[in-house]
Amino acid sequence: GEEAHPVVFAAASLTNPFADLAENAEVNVDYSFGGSNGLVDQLVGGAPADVFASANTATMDRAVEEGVTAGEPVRFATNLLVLVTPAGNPAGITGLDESLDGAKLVICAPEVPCGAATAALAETVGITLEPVSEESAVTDVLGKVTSGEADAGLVYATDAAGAGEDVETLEIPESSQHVNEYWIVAVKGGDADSASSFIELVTAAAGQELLADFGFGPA
Amino acid sequence: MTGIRVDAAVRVRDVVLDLDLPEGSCTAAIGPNGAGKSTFVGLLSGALRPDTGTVAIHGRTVAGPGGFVPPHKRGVALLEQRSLLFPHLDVLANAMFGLRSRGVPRHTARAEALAQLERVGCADLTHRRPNQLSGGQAQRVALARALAIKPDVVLLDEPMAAMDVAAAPEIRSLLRTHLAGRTSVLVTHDLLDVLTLASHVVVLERGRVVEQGRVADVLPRPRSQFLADFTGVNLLFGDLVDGGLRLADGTVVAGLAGDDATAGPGWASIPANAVGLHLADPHGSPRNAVDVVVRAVEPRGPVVRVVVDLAGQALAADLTTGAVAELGVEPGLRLVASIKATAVTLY
Amino acid sequence: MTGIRVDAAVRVRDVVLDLDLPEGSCTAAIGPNGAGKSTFVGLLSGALRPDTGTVAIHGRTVAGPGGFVPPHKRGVALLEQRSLLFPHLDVLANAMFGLRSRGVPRHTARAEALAQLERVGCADLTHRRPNQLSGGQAQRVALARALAIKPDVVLLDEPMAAMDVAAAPEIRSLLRTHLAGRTSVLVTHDLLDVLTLASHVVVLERGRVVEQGRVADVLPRPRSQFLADFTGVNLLFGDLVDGGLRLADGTVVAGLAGDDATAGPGWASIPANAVGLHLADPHGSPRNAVDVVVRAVEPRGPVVRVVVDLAGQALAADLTTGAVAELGVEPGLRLVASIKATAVTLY
Amino acid sequence: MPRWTWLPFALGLTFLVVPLAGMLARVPWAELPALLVSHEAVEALGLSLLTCVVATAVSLVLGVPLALAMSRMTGRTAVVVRTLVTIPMVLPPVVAGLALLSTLGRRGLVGQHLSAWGIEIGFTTVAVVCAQVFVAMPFLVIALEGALRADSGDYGTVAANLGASPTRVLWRVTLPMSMPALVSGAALTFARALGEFGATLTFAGSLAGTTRTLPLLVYLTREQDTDLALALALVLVLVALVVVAVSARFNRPVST
Amino acid sequence: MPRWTWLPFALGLTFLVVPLAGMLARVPWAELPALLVSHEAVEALGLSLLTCVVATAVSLVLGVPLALAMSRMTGRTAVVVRTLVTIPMVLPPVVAGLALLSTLGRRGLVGQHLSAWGIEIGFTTVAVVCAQVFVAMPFLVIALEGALRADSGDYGTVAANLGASPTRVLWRVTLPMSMPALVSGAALTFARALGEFGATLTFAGSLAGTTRTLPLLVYLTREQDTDLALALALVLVLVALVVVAVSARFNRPVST
Ligand SMILES: Nc1ncnc2c1ncn2[C@@H]1O[C@H](COP(=O)(O)OP(=O)(O)OP(=O)(O)O)[C@@H](O)[C@H]1O
Ligand SMILES: Nc1ncnc2c1ncn2[C@@H]1O[C@H](COP(=O)(O)OP(=O)(O)OP(=O)(O)O)[C@@H](O)[C@H]1O
Ligand code: MOO
Ligand SMILES: [Mg+2]
Ligand SMILES: [Mg+2]
Repeated sequence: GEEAHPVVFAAASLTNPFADLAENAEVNVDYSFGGSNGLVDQLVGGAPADVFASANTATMDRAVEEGVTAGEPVRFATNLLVLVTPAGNPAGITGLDESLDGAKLVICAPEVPCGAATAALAETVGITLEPVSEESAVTDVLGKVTSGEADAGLVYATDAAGAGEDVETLEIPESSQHVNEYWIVAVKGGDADSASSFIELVTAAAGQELLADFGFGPA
Repeated sequence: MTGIRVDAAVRVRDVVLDLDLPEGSCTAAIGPNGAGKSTFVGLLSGALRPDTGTVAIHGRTVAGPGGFVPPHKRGVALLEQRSLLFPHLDVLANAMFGLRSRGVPRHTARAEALAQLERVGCADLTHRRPNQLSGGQAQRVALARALAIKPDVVLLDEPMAAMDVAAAPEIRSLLRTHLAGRTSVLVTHDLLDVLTLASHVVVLERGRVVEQGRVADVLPRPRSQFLADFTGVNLLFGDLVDGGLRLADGTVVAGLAGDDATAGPGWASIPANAVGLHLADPHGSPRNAVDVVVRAVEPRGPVVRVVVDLAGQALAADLTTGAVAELGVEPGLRLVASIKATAVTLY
Repeated sequence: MTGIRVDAAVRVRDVVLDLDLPEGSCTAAIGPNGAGKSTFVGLLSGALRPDTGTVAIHGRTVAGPGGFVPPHKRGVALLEQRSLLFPHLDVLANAMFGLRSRGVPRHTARAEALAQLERVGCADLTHRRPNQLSGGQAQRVALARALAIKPDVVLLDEPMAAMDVAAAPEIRSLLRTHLAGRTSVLVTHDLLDVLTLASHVVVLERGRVVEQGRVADVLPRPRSQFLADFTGVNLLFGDLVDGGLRLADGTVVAGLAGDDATAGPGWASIPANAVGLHLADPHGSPRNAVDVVVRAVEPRGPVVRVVVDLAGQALAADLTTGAVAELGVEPGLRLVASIKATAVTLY
Repeated sequence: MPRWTWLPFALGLTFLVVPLAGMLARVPWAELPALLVSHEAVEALGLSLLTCVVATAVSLVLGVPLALAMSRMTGRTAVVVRTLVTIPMVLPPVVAGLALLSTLGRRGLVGQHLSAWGIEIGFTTVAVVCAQVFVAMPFLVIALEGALRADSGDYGTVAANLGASPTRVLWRVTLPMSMPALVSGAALTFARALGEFGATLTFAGSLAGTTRTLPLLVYLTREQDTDLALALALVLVLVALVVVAVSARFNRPVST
Repeated sequence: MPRWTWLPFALGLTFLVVPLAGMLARVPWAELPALLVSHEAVEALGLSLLTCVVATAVSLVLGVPLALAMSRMTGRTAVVVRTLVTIPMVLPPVVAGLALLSTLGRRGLVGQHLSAWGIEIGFTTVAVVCAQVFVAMPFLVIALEGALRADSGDYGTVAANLGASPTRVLWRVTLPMSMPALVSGAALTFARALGEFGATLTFAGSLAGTTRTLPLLVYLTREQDTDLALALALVLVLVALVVVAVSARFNRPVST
């Protein structure tokens, strides 16, 4: 029959690595990227997907609960929080410390995965963050920093890597205690063969290497 | 009677009409501003629904308890005070509108519309937009548009109000041709229109019909002040006695009684130019000589109209400027009015 | 002269005017539809800017190369064919609008507006909205609104076109009071308006001034077909010869020459009721007897108007119905017209 | 127009226009040509144009009668209907998308019945059009209704008296006379549909070639490169410029 | 109105209304009361109302003169200005936010100068109002301009002849006569500002009490619980209902 042609619903933060993945493997993949929870809504609404890749554990749990998955979810990558400043670090930020006093800090809202991680990290470090904005997506945090509107922001390492020279990255040692986990699963009612071949692609060595290139941590 | 029958009320305007117009007649509807003339026309055209009662045209009930025939199915053409030419169409397209609406092919409609425009003297304006026309031009085009559809019934609500004197006779004779034998209603404030175009007349006042009938019967014997003013005669109200009308103060004005004059409340009509004014009783032969007081003086071109008070009623006399000066007429002056008895009609 | 001076052109309408109106006079502007009367009014009110030339009011140039005075600074009141009452204001607020705009305190403005409404007979309509008025009522309110501001110059563009006969004399006398001594321009199609209200007259045709002057000078001696129709007289054009006017075919119509009649091209004016029609020359005394051919017959209320052809020009005669029947008048019939020489004015 | 109004006029216009300048200043002009001919961009633009044209057409077919009926309504009915029609304009687009999903989605109020017949709208190009119509049609309806109400109906009466059936009155008088409002309403609808993003993403998803319209591509691109996203947005602005400019040319008022 | 138009009318209305029903069907009614009195919801609603009222007021002050001036323009100028004014309506809101950021942001075209004077708009409530005005004011301008153009100006001429200065004509004639369009334009503006989300998020950020308006709260809530988000969105719908219903009551046309 026909060549496998998986339809993949994936968290927005996976946009770049997944695009390259399909290109390198020379397979045809249709991607639909978006916020993880929104993707679950769509799956529940009957979206014709074969694979679902989530950017956090809670969302994957919800997908399983809603009964839109087929088989066990697999963890395939992790991500760490880092501190970014605009290029040149105009506010002279040195880390999660007093240098943030009076600076415009932007973080994720505690309601979203990256915000939950941020809150936990702050507690571990023992600092009270006073952000000027609590965004609902990492992209928005990054946007505020790259545009220079904010002096600093807490984003995932992958986002910092993607922003290239627009930002300066400050690693935070304690963040390894609060890794963010990425999960992938086949979707119920989708094409099982296409799904398993794509999940294979992601979890195989080449896929893992590529994810690492984009700043993701190992599963 | 199979012409127009209206027995209907429009409550919010306090208009209650009861009317019969014969088929094929042209009826003039006259009356003061706000009398309900446009309301009457609206009931016939279908623009207004009566609250109660019925409206029938040529034997067909077009509004009433049994239902309502919408305007476009009434075969009625309407020309109003405002020309209401379609602003997005040029003059020719406006004139063609009704014909095209009735399914006349474009080519024929165009020819007929052009002919109609020609007849109202607007053939050279075919490609103008309505906003490029003067008021009178617009009204003529609207007339052409209304007449082009050759309707069963034609309603004209003061169609000539904005036309110039040179144009009015032409339009009037055009209307006469088109209205001949066709049931039509003409709202007008102009006596000439009534005399030249209408065979019947309806007088409205404050939302009610006060007089109706053939022009020849109604106009010479006004029974309302409005109609008397309209025809330019004096109207006196009193009691008919042998050969005269007795007014409130007992004065009797002698005159000629018609066949239908019976004793009791009645009227006398007197043309303004049959009234003479004098400082003292002139003692001439067949005339009335009554005491009057000047109320108002109004120049009217070649003559001066002097309005006097006769036993509480107004009486107008047209005098020459010389006579007015000679008498020294001014409000409040007491005079004697002489009225030829042969010019006084009693009814 | 410090009244109104217009020497200006509006190119797109092909209107070129050259006019002088004395201060304090009421000037009637008459002419066929599309002649430029409203354009003239627009130049005075400030609604239109002339393309070239100047407009001056009471010595002040309000439009011209030196600048343009906007309408609200001209002290000019305008009443148009359409009443244009503000739809969002009631009748009283409409009447108060001009006063309030000039800073008159609310209380005073209210009183004056009420008085003005009273004078046009609309005191009982104060709280109606314009869409609840009949056409004539709306126009009266608009008149009250325009007059309430006691303007320097009053412009009236066919203000009485939609008024009923009973109302028109009242409004006319109201206007006479208000226009007395005030520079004003009245566009009208009604001879009575000219005679009762105006001291001067301007005749426009096809965008040009064809006659202007005092009513008493211009009206009796029409030099345009329009003005002759307007005043209801016949106008003949020809060569003035001793005691008469020689027409194209050599016929001489005898008449009375005015002081200013000089040999050469000239006119004769003849009232329609001074023309008799006969099957053969009646050989009466001081009359003209000329051969004519019937062109058209038009009933006009009590009389019938017969239009005949005299040496290529139209001549109207008013006959009784009886006379018309007796003569068997119909288009094409050859008749002899007799004209009293004393009724013929030569100039 | 009083002279002092020119000050707020200038301020208002500046406030609306300068951000566009700001945007232009950030666009990476060098990369623009390559970006514009990229397969993804061309595909997304094509899809956007197609869906917007269809959505505008559907909005006209459904919205004109809606506006007509509303313009004839009075009292309570008018208020209720007008209010209902306006709601999609005020919903945040994402909420609008959720509302569509819970109605036309596989498990939605209506969708479950359609689904039983084998019709599934979600995540197809049809869903994109649905989302666009839902958020954009009210613009047409509101713009047109105002114009229809302002026309007092006198001309319709005249036309009826000349023998025109209601259908003819509609086509030859009512609609031509409100042409300016119709054209500007349609242009607004098209433009709103063109910029539609939240409802589409939520209800139709973001699949290249099927549901990924230009705004969705802009959003996705922004995940990687904001300046590139602005460059793509510029394409949207250009298309809108053309549509609005063309509509404005038709929008000469018919004076009465 | 021809009878057949009732079919598309019914279809159109259904299409706009049923999704709201679908939304209502999903709202967790049991949790609603507690949600609505939650501190977060009350705070967001208050902020939304405050910013929308201010944004509508600013839009009126700047937008009315804009509409007036536009309604007097003809030819090319009219087309250009109309087009420019319409653009913020067609921009996807996120792009609008980016445009604002690149203009009024700390490093933006204008913002860098403001910043030098110590004025920073970003992350403040002022930024929310800016975003709302930017996306919503065009609704007022377009709605009003149409109405002003349709009025042939005859009444203005009459008023001027009665001695009214241009300013008085504006306040006493032009604006009152276009009151229906003004009210419905203002209601649209308010409603659009109320639903504004993308531009606010991008330009102003999202901090409870300062910049997190109700739509932003809805969006955030949706990351955890879609049904709860719908419940919050219901509040938006209710507020919009009230505004539009009230405006519709004022919106009786002035017949001439
Ligand atoms: N739309 C309306 N709503 C309420 N009342 C109205 C309306 N139009 C007219 N009227 C009132 O109805 C009555 C009859 O008005 P109508 O227009 O029929 O008078 P008319 O005889 O045509 O007067 P005119 O000679 O001034 O045109 C008047 O009292 C008028 O004020
Ligand atoms: N807005 C316009 N644009 C172009 N031409 C116009 C416009 N209004 C009037 N005209 C033309 O200008 C000429 C003069 O028109 P005007 O309105 O001054 O005539 P009028 O004497 O007032 O006529 P009426 O007695 O019919 O009111 C006419 O030929 C008319 O067609
Ligand atoms: O679903 Mo995300 O990648 O945490 O925005
Ligand atoms: Mg009337
Ligand atoms: Mg005129």
